[in-house]
Amino acid sequence: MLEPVNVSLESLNLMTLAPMLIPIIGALLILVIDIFKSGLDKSLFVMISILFLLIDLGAIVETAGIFTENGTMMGVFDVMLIDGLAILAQLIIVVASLLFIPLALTHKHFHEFAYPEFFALFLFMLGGFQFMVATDNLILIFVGLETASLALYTLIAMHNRDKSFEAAIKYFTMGALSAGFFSFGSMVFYALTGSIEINQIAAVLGANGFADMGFVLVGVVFVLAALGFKLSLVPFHTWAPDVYEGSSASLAGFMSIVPKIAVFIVAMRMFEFLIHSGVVWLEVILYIVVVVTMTMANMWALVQTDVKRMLAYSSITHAGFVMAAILIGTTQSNSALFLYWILFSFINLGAFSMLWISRQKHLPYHQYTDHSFEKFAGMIQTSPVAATIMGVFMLSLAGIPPFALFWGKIYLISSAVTGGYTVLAFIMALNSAVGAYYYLKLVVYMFMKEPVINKDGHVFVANATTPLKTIIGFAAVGTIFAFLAVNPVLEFITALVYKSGY
Amino acid sequence: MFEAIAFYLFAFLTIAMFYITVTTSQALYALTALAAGMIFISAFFFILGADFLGAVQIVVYSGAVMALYAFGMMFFDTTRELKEKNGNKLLVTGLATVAAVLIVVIFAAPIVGDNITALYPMTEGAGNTQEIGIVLFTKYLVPFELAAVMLLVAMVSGIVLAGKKMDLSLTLMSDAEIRDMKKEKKKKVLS
Amino acid sequence: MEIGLNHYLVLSTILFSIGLVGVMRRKNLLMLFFATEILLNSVNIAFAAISHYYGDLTGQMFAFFVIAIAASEVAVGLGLLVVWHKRHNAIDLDLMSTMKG
Amino acid sequence: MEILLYTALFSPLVGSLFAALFGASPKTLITGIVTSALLGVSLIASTILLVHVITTGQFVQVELMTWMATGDLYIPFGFIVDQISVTMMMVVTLVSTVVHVYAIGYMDHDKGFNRFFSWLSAFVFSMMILVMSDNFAGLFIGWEGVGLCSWGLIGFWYHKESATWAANEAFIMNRIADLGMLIGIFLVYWNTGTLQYHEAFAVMPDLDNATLTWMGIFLFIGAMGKSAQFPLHTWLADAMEGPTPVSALIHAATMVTAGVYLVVRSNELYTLIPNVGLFIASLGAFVAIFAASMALVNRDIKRVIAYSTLSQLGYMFAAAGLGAYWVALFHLMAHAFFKALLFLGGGNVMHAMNSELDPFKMGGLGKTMKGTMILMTLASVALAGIFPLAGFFSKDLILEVAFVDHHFIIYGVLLLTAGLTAFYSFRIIALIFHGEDRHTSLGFHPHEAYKFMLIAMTPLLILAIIAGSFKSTYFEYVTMLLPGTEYHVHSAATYWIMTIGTQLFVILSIAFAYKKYMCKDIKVPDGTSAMENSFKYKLLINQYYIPHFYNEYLVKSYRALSTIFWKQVDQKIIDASVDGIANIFYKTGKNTRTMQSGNLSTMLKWMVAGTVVLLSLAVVFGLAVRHSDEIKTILSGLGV
Amino acid sequence: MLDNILSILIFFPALAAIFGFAVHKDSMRAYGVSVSFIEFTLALMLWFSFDSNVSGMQFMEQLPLVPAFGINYILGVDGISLFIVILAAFFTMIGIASLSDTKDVKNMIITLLFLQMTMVGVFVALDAIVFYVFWELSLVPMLYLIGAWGGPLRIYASVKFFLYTFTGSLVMLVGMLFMAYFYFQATGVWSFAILDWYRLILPETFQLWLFAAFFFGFAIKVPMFPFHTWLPYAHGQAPTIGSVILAAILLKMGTYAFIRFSLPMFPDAAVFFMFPIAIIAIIMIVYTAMVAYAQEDVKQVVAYSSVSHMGVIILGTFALNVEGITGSIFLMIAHGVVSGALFLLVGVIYDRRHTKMMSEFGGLASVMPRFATIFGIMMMASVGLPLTINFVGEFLSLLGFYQQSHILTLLAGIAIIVGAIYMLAAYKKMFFGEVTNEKNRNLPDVNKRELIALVPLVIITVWLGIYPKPLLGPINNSVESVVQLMHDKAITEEAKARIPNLIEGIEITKTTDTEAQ
Repeated sequence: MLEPVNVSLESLNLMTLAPMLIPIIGALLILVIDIFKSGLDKSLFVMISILFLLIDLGAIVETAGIFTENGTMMGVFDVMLIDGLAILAQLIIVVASLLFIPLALTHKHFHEFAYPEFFALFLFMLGGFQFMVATDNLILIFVGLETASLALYTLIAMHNRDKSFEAAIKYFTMGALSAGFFSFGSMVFYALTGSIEINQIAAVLGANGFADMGFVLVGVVFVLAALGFKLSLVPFHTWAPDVYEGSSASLAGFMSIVPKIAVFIVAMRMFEFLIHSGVVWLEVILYIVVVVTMTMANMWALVQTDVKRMLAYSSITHAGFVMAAILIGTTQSNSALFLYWILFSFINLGAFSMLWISRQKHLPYHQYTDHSFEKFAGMIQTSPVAATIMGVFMLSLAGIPPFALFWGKIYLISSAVTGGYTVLAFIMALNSAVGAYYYLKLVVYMFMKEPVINKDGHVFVANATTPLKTIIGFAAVGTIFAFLAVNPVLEFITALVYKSGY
Repeated sequence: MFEAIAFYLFAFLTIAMFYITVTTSQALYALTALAAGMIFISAFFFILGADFLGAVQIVVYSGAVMALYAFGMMFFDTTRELKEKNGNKLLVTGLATVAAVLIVVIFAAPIVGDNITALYPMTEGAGNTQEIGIVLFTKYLVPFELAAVMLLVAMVSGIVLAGKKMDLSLTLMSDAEIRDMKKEKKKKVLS
Repeated sequence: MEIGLNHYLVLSTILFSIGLVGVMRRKNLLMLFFATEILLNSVNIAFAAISHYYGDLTGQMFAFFVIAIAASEVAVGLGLLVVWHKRHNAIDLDLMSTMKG
Repeated sequence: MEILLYTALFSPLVGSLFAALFGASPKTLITGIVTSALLGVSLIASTILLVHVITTGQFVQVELMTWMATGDLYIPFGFIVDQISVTMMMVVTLVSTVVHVYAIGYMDHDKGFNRFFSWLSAFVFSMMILVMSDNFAGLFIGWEGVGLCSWGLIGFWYHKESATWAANEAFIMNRIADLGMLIGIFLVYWNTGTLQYHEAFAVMPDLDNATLTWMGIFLFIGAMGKSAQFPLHTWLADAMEGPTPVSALIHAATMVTAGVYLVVRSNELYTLIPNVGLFIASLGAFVAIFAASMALVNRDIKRVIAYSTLSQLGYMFAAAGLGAYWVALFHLMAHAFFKALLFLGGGNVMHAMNSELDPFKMGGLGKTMKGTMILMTLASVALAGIFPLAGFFSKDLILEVAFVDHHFIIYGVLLLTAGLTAFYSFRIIALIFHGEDRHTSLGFHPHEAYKFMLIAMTPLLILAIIAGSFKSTYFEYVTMLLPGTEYHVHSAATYWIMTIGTQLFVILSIAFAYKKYMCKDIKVPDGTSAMENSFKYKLLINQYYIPHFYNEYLVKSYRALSTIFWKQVDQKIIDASVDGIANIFYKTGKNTRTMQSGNLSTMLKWMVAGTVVLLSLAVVFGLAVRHSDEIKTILSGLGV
Repeated sequence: MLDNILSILIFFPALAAIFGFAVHKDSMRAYGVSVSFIEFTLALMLWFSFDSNVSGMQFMEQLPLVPAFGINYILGVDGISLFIVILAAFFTMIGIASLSDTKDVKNMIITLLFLQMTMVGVFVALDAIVFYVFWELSLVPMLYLIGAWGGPLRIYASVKFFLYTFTGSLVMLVGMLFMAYFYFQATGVWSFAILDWYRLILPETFQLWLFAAFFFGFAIKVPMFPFHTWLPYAHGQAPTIGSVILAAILLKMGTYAFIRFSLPMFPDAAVFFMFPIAIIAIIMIVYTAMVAYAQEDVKQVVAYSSVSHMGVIILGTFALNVEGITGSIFLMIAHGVVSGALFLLVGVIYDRRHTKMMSEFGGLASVMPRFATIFGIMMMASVGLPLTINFVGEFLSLLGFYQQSHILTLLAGIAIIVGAIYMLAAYKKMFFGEVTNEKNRNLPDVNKRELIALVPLVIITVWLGIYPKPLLGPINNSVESVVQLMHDKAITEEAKARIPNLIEGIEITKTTDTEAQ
């Protein structure tokens, strides 16, 4: 007969669950508020979300404190796993969300913000991502991923115009396929090892010395396909530009940061032990994907005529760039991943926010997409401050020092050098050079051309309110003065990553 | 022997059903075949001793999911024959066949699974449902709760997306129009 | 003839491939969603089989959650389709390519 | 003494800068006067120095300041006044003072009067640096400096296409030679560790012969350019586009002799390498006759005199090459006087004839320009080497040297050249001043030059007459520094036969010239006469087609090659490949963006396709691992 | 104040630029002139307080930046960098002072001040990453200068300039990261400090690869053949001030970096690559001079002449002896002055006629005599006439390289011929002859504002040509230490032989002394 199960509350280690529960509670609260009183202004929900995010941040910092003392924590029947990666990823997720959520306070009215559900779903999504990164159980990863994804599809669609529906449906359908891949991949690993916990999988595979390599590789391929879809690695990236274009600029910026860091953590947990197994084939597969992603996405970005699509492709490139860190798989490279992503999140959110504040509801004659390059022509003359800030973001994305991304870039390339991936280091460097072209293209339009469509500068800040300006200012300051913060951040990251054993 | 017969029978049936699902041009046939295929799959679960799973499969899939799809079909009026333009069937079938063959090639070899110890072994004498209950509410409590949240998310999403509020897009309306609309609403409320 | 794990895995793979065929060739979104259901179901068979042969419950748990996920996906997917259908009165994905390049 | 040295050196500079202040303003006579006066000062200072050097036999050597010092290299602005340089200083200051004064009259009506004097004084300054410097680097400063001033002065009338072309030609040709000079300097530095003459020459005897030979050759290449030796001679004739005082000063008396000065200065080097010396001498002899032959037919008085200069430079090199450095220097000095005189006389004629240069269009000018006629005739006599004028002493000496050294071919060539020299000199004298008046019908109304111009020329005249008498004094004093070989024909009889023979030959030539060109039926040649159509004439009048060759083949091909480099190589190959690489990325992006068709079905297919590709890799790898043993045996069986 | 003078030199213009946004645009020029004058004064102060007898770094500053990764903010000057810094300050000053009326003069001055920050930064940075930061950052203001105020092809030119140099420097960046990694392997500490790297002796193969990586970045910047094609476009399209600064300062970054990085860090590789690079340098000299001769646009002539002169600088650098390197550094300054002046002069005529085609001109000497004179002086300097600033550098560079190869020096010496050819031809086309174009008949001569810029340059050209010692002394000291370092570090026999040992002389005298005893 079955024995009764005795569980002591301490052994559950419920602290590990706290950070994820907070946004979920917040979401429920928003739903409850909406039930009692409808028609409340979006600012209320924005503030509630911010409050909960701050509490969440506090909780994460708390767990971070415990982690630095006690090391990796397992909780709730060893499903939860709080290590450095989880903490860092959650920090990035929450901070990026904090930067994102005030973007709802636009000057113009957009459909999604009229819903309290928007904020509830947003917080649910965060909960999903947080679960994803704070576990090594494939089930929880899968469920967390789906929770977040389903919420995200809805958030995209709620922008409520044809393009956003199209984007949501495309994203959703491909997401369903990738869910299939993920489950198939998990199945393969389960078949191989009888476990769906990554450390168990690693242990079992290690014990039998990767006996059935082909099988492992099949599993890797499917998991890679599933994660690659979320990370928008070529050729699983095809959704990215369309979805970014279809969704609101702010959400696109968010999508380029938060879901990816969550999936990066999963990828790191999943692939790192495989890379370290010494089996070359794994590296080869990842290598191909990384290089193709960086290069091809760059080339596509070159030929874009819409800034947002260009930024979408650029996000793909950056994802490929960072994926290289996982391929390299040293402590330095993993730290570089976080450093890069932290810096990238500032810049990319800033850049997308700049698009967001210039969003027009009705496009003037001769402008075919929301953010075509022509729209920005001659911006320096009509709206110099905005142009300068946008220029800084672009240069930073291109990797011009001393702006933020440069530091991530050198640390990442350095990790490639240190890890023995010389050719990869050069490919990364040259791809940065190719990338510079399309970032420069916007700079050229803004600074060197005469205004074509928008002869007065109002359009570039038409959507701006104080909170939005604050966010952009914050991102800009972060971008410009990143060099002051790099050292403490880097030390912090390295300490956490090292302590987590990656 | 019985097991083998059952396996091959249901294998044939599921394959046939799903094949119909993906090839037929009649949405209704596809839906019916899908539902049938799912019920046949639950047969495997029963063969494999996963009774609870089999039950869930029938309830959730054949019940809930299929009902939803049926509603959807009615809504979309897809009973008429579908004309699907398919440029290169060769590519599609080719890719799928290659994928299948590749995986089969790998799977044809016996899996090295001998020395695997079950983490959550099945207990003799306990029913499948009981065992699942124990595991679900201890080890998989968190995923379970999260799955609940996921369903909530799905529900909220469904409501939001299908709701009437989506019919009028604030995103596409100019600010002036929105202002007028709000005034109108107030008037309605007042009057 | 003993039915081993491999039989189930091969079956699962075949079903998965059928699902892939469906995903690739379907232009009607609703029927495309059917194909994704096939994908998930085929994996479920494998999970149950592995679970059975290893005498381990984890596989069944996974299958259980997969079912839950499939159900939620249907809800959201249908929601999206409803919205799209309201606007365009069609659910053919060939009509859905305003964004490209 | 140092102060004198600096005075001699810097007064021309001061003059030049003073004139430059007025460079852009209209004519102010003051510039001419001040510059001339300052040159006079320089002349006086030089004279005192000369006296000092002669009387004491001491050098004056000063170091003004460091110029370049790095590593082991140390180059000061050092100046030396010794027998060689003081000779040159005297020549330079004297001729230039005369030319300056003369030019005040000559440039009377020129808009660029002030500019002219600035350039001219700058030239004198450069020349002084050239001759006074005590190291090769300083020499090079002067070397290039005179090149620059020569450029500026040849192209003085810059609105004339031919003038500017000639200026550029002169500069560039000199640059070609300067490269040789520079390499020579490098050789000196890296082999001796210094560029100071004395230190460098002191080390040279220890060096191996090949090095010294190279050194000698490269330095001589430098000399060839400045002294317009074949094949770098074409610029000199073209340089006659400049104002005549310039031709007198630069292209006759001073700058062109810098090459000779260099060889003389480096006598210690060339003494060590007699083979190079012989080459120099042979080249000199060749140039002497080569230039003289071209002078025979030329119809431009200045060009004739220029060729004559070239020819005389050949003489000097012949002497220097044969080791008779003091003879070369002596001829240099004598030549400077009479040639400058000749040029200035030519200038008078030109002035009178409104810049007409064709002697065939003159004739009978002796009536109106008696003074000039006398001056030019005497200068020509000196040039022809008739006793007792300067040319006799210096030129005959060179013939003797060649004879004594048993270089009879050189001797023969030089002797023949002497005859030719006499002929062409008096050909123009005859054409200009004698015969019947051909110019009036052409609308010229010649007049004699200003008096003071003529007076200014007299010092040169006097020197051209008496310079020869200083021969022995000069020998005494200059051989304190130079190899003091005296060249005496062994028997007095031979000497007398030679001398008288030469004199007779020369006089006969003169007579022939007079006979041929004094007759009454001289007409302005119009290209119809038989002689003009003869091959020989054409060859000579076209300067052996050498300028033509340079122009057609070198200049044009250089231009064509440049254009090819620019249009084809730079733009179509290099730049196009750079853009091409960039375009590859762009085009690839453009061609592959269709994969983003926007169709969901395509996207899904891509996703599956990507998975399948990776899967096939995985399977191949997996099978490879699974069957690695078999694969290895198969591969080893194949001999891999 | 002197302790932090380098930081002040770097950040003062940047700060002033930011304040400049608040200045009214009519007063902007005065503001710019005063700021750059202060900067120049500070640079002169640096010079006066610089100890010429010290060969090492002076005014060192150090601040941690990313110590975890070995990146520190280290500054310092030695004789090699001192004068280029001063030159940068000087050119910014006269550049702003001579600025003609352009649109958006305010933006331009702000851009120039930012550019100045980066220029000074590059030359005083002693940490590779800090160096790289300024190196890359300098592209941005230049991009803007060309792209916003340039000619009709300005966007193509500016983007080409940016991307080309950016690509090269990224390869260099990878090289730097490798270098830091090797340092890390050798010592266990991350460091990007150049002075630390000097102490690292690498195996020859590593040196070769790293040299190649660095070379790629530097060569494009210089620009060396065949990476030079961005330069004509950049110069051709840039506004006058842009060309001036590009030619005078920015190009020097590449050659400076060769001396700062490649030579002392990879002495064996430097010897290994000496002849290939020398051949490239010779191709640069002759080939681009010929291309310059074929040009129809006077600015392109000057642009290509820059490439040609840079070839001489490269040649001097790879002479690997004191004479050559000193010469090449001096020539950097000289070329900065002369080509800067020439571009200013071209700008003068461009302002008047809005064309740069030589066929449009002719006979300007009589219309604009002062202009012709200054142009002539600068042209002669460019041609390398003795007693002008260029000659000192060219002479020493060629002299230095002569020790390594006679034939190659002879070929390189063709520079003085071909240089004369294109320069004189261009001068003739523009200034000589009759005035044929009526538009040129009444052109005003150089005005006061332009003279303010040009006269100091003329003075410097002649002054340093006659008396280069104030510069040569400090340069020489620092170069000697570099050469000695190279000799000491060299591994291969050939390198030991090629790079002179400066203390050898002392050793020999010592041994002879002992023998005598």
